[in-house]
Amino acid sequence: MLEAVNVSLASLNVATLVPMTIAVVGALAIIVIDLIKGGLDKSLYVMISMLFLLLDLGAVMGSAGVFAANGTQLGFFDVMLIDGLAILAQIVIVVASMMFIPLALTSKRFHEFSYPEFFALFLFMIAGFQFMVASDNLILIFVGLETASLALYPMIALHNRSKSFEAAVKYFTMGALAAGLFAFGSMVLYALTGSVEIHQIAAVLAADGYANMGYVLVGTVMLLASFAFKLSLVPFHTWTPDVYEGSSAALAGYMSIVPKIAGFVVAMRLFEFLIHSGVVWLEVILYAMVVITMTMANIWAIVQTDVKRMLAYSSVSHAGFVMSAVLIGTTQANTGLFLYWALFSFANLGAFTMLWVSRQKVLLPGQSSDHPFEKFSGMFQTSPIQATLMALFMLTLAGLPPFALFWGKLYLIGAAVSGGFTVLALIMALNSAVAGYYYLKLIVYMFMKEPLNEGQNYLVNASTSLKAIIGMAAVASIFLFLAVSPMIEFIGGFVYNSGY
Amino acid sequence: MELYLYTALFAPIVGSLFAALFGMSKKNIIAGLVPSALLFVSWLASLKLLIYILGGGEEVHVELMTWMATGDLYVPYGFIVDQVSVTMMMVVTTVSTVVHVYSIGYMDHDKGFNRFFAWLSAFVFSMMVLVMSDNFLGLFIGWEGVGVCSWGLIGFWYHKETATWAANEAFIMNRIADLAMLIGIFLVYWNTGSIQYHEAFAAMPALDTSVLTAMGIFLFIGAMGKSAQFPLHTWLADAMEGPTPVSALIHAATMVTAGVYLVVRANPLYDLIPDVGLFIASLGAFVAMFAATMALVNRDMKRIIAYSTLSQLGYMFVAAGLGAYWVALFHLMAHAFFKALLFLGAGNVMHAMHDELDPFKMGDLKTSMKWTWIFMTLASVALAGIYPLAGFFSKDLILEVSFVEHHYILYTVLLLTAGLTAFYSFRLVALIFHGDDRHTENGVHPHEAYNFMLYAMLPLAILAVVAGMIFKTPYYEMVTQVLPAVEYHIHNHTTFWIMTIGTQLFVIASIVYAYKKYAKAVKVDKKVESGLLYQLLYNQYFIPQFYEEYFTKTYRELSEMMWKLDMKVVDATVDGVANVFHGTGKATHEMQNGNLSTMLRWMVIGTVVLLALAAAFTFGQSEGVVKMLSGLGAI
Amino acid sequence: MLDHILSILIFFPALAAILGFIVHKDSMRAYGIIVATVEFVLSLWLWYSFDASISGMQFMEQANLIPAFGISYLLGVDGISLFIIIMASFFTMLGIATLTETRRIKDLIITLLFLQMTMIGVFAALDAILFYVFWELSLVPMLLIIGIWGGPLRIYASVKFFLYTFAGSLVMLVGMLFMAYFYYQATGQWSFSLLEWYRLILPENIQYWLFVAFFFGFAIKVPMFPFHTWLPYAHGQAPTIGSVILAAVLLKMGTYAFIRFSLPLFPDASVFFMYPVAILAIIMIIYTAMVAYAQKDIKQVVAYSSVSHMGVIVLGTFALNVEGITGSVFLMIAHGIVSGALFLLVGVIYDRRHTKLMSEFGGLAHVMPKYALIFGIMMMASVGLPLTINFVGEFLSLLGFYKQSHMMTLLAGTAIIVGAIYMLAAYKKAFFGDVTKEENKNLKDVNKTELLGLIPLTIIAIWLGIYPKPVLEPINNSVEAVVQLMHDKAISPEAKSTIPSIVKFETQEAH
Amino acid sequence: MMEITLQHYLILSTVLFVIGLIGVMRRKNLLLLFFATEILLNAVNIAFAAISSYYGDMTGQMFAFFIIAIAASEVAVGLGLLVLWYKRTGKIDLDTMTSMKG
Repeated sequence: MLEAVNVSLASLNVATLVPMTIAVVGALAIIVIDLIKGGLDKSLYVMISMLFLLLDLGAVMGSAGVFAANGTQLGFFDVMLIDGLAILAQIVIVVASMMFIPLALTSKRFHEFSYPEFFALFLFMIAGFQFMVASDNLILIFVGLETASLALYPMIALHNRSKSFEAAVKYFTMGALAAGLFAFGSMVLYALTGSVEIHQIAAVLAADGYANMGYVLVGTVMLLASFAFKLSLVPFHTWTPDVYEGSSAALAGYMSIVPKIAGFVVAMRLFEFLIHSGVVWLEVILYAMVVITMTMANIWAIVQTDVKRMLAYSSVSHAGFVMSAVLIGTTQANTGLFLYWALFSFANLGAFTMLWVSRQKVLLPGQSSDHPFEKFSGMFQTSPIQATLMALFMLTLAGLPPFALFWGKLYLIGAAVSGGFTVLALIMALNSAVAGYYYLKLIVYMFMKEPLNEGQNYLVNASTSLKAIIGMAAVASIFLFLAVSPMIEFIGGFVYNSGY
Repeated sequence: MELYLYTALFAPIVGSLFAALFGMSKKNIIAGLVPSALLFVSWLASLKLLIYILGGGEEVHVELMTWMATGDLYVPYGFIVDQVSVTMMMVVTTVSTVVHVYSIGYMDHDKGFNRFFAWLSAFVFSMMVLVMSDNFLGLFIGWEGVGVCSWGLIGFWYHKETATWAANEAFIMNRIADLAMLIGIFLVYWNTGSIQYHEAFAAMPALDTSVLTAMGIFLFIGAMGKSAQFPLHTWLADAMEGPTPVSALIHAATMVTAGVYLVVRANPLYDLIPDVGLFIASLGAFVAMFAATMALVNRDMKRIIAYSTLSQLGYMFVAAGLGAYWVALFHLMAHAFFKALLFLGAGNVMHAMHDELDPFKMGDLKTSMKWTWIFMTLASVALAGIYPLAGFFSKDLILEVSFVEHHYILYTVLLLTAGLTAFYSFRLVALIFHGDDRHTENGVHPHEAYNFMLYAMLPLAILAVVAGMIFKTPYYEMVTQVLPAVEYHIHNHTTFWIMTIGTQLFVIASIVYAYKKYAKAVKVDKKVESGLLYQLLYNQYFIPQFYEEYFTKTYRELSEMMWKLDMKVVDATVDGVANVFHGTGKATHEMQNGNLSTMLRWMVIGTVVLLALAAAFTFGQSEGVVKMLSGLGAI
Repeated sequence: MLDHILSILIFFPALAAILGFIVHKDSMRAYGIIVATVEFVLSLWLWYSFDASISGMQFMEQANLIPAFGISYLLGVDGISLFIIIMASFFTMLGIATLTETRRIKDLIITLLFLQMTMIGVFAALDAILFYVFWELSLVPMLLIIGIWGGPLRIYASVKFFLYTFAGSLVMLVGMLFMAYFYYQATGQWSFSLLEWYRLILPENIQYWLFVAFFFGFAIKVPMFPFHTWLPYAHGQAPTIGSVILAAVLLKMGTYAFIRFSLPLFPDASVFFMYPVAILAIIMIIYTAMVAYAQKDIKQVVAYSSVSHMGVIVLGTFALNVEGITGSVFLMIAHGIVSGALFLLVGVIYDRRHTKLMSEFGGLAHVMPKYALIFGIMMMASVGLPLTINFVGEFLSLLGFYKQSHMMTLLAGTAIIVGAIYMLAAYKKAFFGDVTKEENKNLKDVNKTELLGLIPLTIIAIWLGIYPKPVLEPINNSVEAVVQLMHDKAISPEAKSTIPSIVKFETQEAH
Repeated sequence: MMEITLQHYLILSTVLFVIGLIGVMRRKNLLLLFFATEILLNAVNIAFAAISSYYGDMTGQMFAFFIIAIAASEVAVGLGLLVLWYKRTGKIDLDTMTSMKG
């Protein structure tokens, strides 16, 4: 018979749970509203989601304040871990989600947004990601990961096209495999150390001096493979282009940002202690993976004929680029990771949104996908402002100064340099040049070719909220350099105080 | 005196710019008159300066303004009028004034009349800059300036392929020499710290001989280009494509003598390096002979005179090389007068013969062109060095110099050349003015040139006669204040008289032979003409062909090759790098074949590979790997 | 206002460009001319207010940009950059005034104004990252100019231009980051300020590596052999205005950066790499001159001649003494004026005949005498005739390098020969001979608009050839400071002896 | 009789896991593919339970419970997608699902 455990509410530190709870409550609220009165307009749900996300953000900010004052917070039997990384990642997640959700307000009617479930799933997913980043416990990470993923699969499928189903099935199946690998990896580490808490594992492993290196590596491999899938590192990336192509541009943009930041945080928690404890193998493997991912994804992006697929490969490449921060593992690198991802999310969301506003309900004759390059041919002559904005996002993604992403690149390559990774720094830099090619390709199409089909409307799907998002992304891309310094200081402080 | 200096210097450029104003409009006589008048003004100013200097005046030295100043380098626009430059100024302004006036008639019917005077006066200006500068770089301005004017004037009739080709050839060949000249200037600067004449020369005696030798050689190579010395001589004969007054002024009297002037000007340097001087003298003697032989058989009137110019330049270099700078300068002056006269006469003939250049198609012109005949004969006598004309005093002096300096081989060569000179000069005179009338059959009815053209030539004719006799003593006294004063006297009177009279007789014999051979009916000796020697001379020792074949063509082909290299190798490499990426993408993007099974397999394979690597790492000793990675900066 | 004149110079055109979107396209040219003229007048004012006797930076502006990473908005000019800035604004004005393009002229002018911002920014920036920002940003307008208004191969040419220079400058960026990192290690503070970097003395082997990293960025931009092949394509395809600005200003970024970055930051490495770089420069000079001779397209001749002359500039820079560097800076301006003018001239004939093949011409001197005259003057300037602007620069560059190597200078000096060969040959083909083609018989001579662009250039080419002092003096003063800095910073005795110490500064120290 | 130790459980678990992996790689039928993924998770469950018992620690069992829950949800979502796909195409063969590639 188990003894009754007396747990005081204070020791649970419920505050750590508040942000996720808000998201969950929001999701439930949406479902309840739908139960009470069906057939409400999507704008209602968008705004409800928005409200809850705002609350969520407020809560995250609250815990940020607590963190800044008191340092890392633990809660719920130490399962919850609210450190700097968790807070930063949550901020990115919530802010990016807030920028995504208005994209539902398209002028054309799309299937998925008419279901309140979509928004509920969305909020559940956010809660999942938040759990994932706010924990040190492999169980909770696993649960968070799966909550988020299992919410995401239907969201893709809700787009209601055969490509979307195909994408969802592919993503789902591979996700299931990844889940299996994660579970196996956790099991190995558990078998070795008797704990599923990362800091405990680290402590136990360090105590016996990594005597069972072989088994540690087996566990690491399994976890690595699982996260490589989530972060779309080559060769675990194969789902990315298909899933991006199959889902709506908006969701694809979202997927290239939020799930990955969650993945990065866990990867940082898991792998950095290993690297710092001298698991050379992991360092080597990560080095190779980072380089291969960056380079190969860029190379594949070059030969794409569809802009969205191109952007998919490009986001794979960006992920590889950022993964180098985990490899380098210095405070500067980890700061760079968040900085880069925050800056990246604006440009990337902007680019995907541009695709989203130009998205027709039906494919034009002669087009095999939604956004082939030819579609943008001569765009500058018919709609100069859209073309300029799109070009702006492309140049930002290419890392051209002074646009936002450049500063992230600069800082991250700088981290590589100060971390002593000279060759890696060069590879990272040169990859930007390779990437330049395919970003330019779109610019070439838009500015230098003649329009192909008359009356191509690039704003077919536009609405005020979409335009607002694009405007925000554009302004951010141009002027965010003004905020880079405070961001570095803010992020750097959080990262440093979390011990990374 | 500064005012006169500036007048002498800038009057020509004012004339040039004035004529240039009319450059693109119809012929306007003003465009010829004004530059000529301004040149006359320049001549007057030069004369004033000459009188001043002759009267024992101090050298006039002015600095107009700074040109370049950086680091330790300081180059002003500085001008100096001393005994040497005033001589040159007189020569230049005299000949050019004459040529300008003459050209008003000569270019009468040419639609580029105005342009011609713009170029011609610009040339005079450049030449004045060249001789009046007080530093090497100022000299170089003039040096290049005359080069470019020469380019414009040789190619004056730019519709003619041969003319433009010759212009480019002249410019480029001169450029080759100019490079050496620049290097010479660099050497002067870095070793003496200055490129002002007086400072640089003052510093030179302290320098190492090897450095001085290099300086001397490079500067002389520069001089070789301008003065068309072997092997950079081919352009001069081709330059005859230009209008004849141009040949008279530029390619006989002034520009080509710039090289001699440079050596004379740099006498403190060449005095320190007698070995180089001997080389210059030897090359000069060689060129004298070499050019004279080519003139023997040539059938182009102007080319014959051009070769004669070349030959006389050789004489001057012999004198300069042997340290007899004043002699070289003296011959330069005398030569300018009679050679310009000769060319202008040839111009008259050309006009009369409708641009026919082959003397074998002329003959018996003395009847219709009496004054031209007289002038050209006078000039030829002077050139041959017959007493008491100018050539005797200057050219025979060079023979004496080589004798006195005990360079008997040079002496012999020069003596022989004197004979050759007399022969080809009178071969030309005889063919043109004597013998049968060979032109009427071609429908040419010659007429004498305008009177004012003949009057214009008159001063030159007078100078050709008296320059040697009258000017020698005052000139010597004046110029030796700055140039080494060496009197070249053969102390043994018997030897002196034997040599002098012997030379005269030898020359006269050559003249007589030429007259005998060509003044009557012209017989063509087929046997001689097909002989190797004749062919060799007639084809200018095959040097132009050689240059065409081995330099021009090679350069063109090499350039084509380089272009191919640029496109097919250098650029292809760049594109290749890009294509590697693109190609890899094309070849491997099928790894994503859209089949879920394949995707899953990739994942499993990835995991298995990682496991295998982990196993390999655990079991195998991985020090090598570690080492390799630390190289990458990974550890 | 003088305190912020550099910022005004940089951002005025950009602001004007943004407002230009509203201007009607028929009035756009007038708008462009007005903006560019104001900008030019401002740059002249800069010159007027510039104190030539000061060797250091003037009109400095500073603001923190990213203090956390040591990046600041730091501007300043000295004698080296002053004239390039003026030239940039001058050519933009001239380019817009003589524009003959009619397609999408509004876009073109807006692009040009943005380009102007980046050009001036590059030469005014004293913070490495700020410099890099403008350096990279300048690629975009040029990409568009070539890509939209260019010839048949324009896309290939523009993308090649972009990617090639982009790749090179990324390597440079890594170098900059290293530099900042070493500064961080030395002082505990991040800084990208050049003036701060100047105070850092690096070990020799580090200098070597960083020199190489920077070299990639600069060499591709210059462009140095063997990285030059983007240039003929860019020039060949670009519209006249693009070529003019590319040749006159954009290429100068590379050589300017050598003087601003490579020399003072890495004096020992500069000495170490002096000969290798010089060899590349010499190959550039001779090889590209030969390639130029083989060209059939007159614009390509001018394009390759550009490369060849840039070789002399690089050589002068690596003379590492005052004469050579001053010469190379002066030659940058000279080359800008002359090659800019030559491209304008090529544009004149291209507008009339829509071909640039020399075989299509011949005898142009008959029908277009004024054109032939101006072309002739510019050609002579290009081959370095004394009393034209190019000579001063070429002479000083070669003079400077002669101190370092006799043989190499002799080889490099062949520039004056091979330069004459291709130029004269081209001139002969196009202008001399008889008019053979029917289309050429009635060609109009240069018109007023074209003269408006060409005459000022001709005047400058001759004026600065005869009297270079107003430009040469400020350059000289600043270069002396650079050389002295290099001398003081040099570690190895070899470098100390190669880089001269300026007497003037020594005496000052003694007091 | 041999005592069954932790080792045996782990080996069993690994073997099952490998079987699952092979299934994932080989199966072309979507339904069977889902089975294979279930095998993966359940293989891990065995190990967790065994290890938990070995250490006398409840964490492993907790993990196993969570895995079971997640596996169940996965099946729910997976089958949902499968049904949809089947309704659209009438097939559940993987090889028909290749409209996107490259």
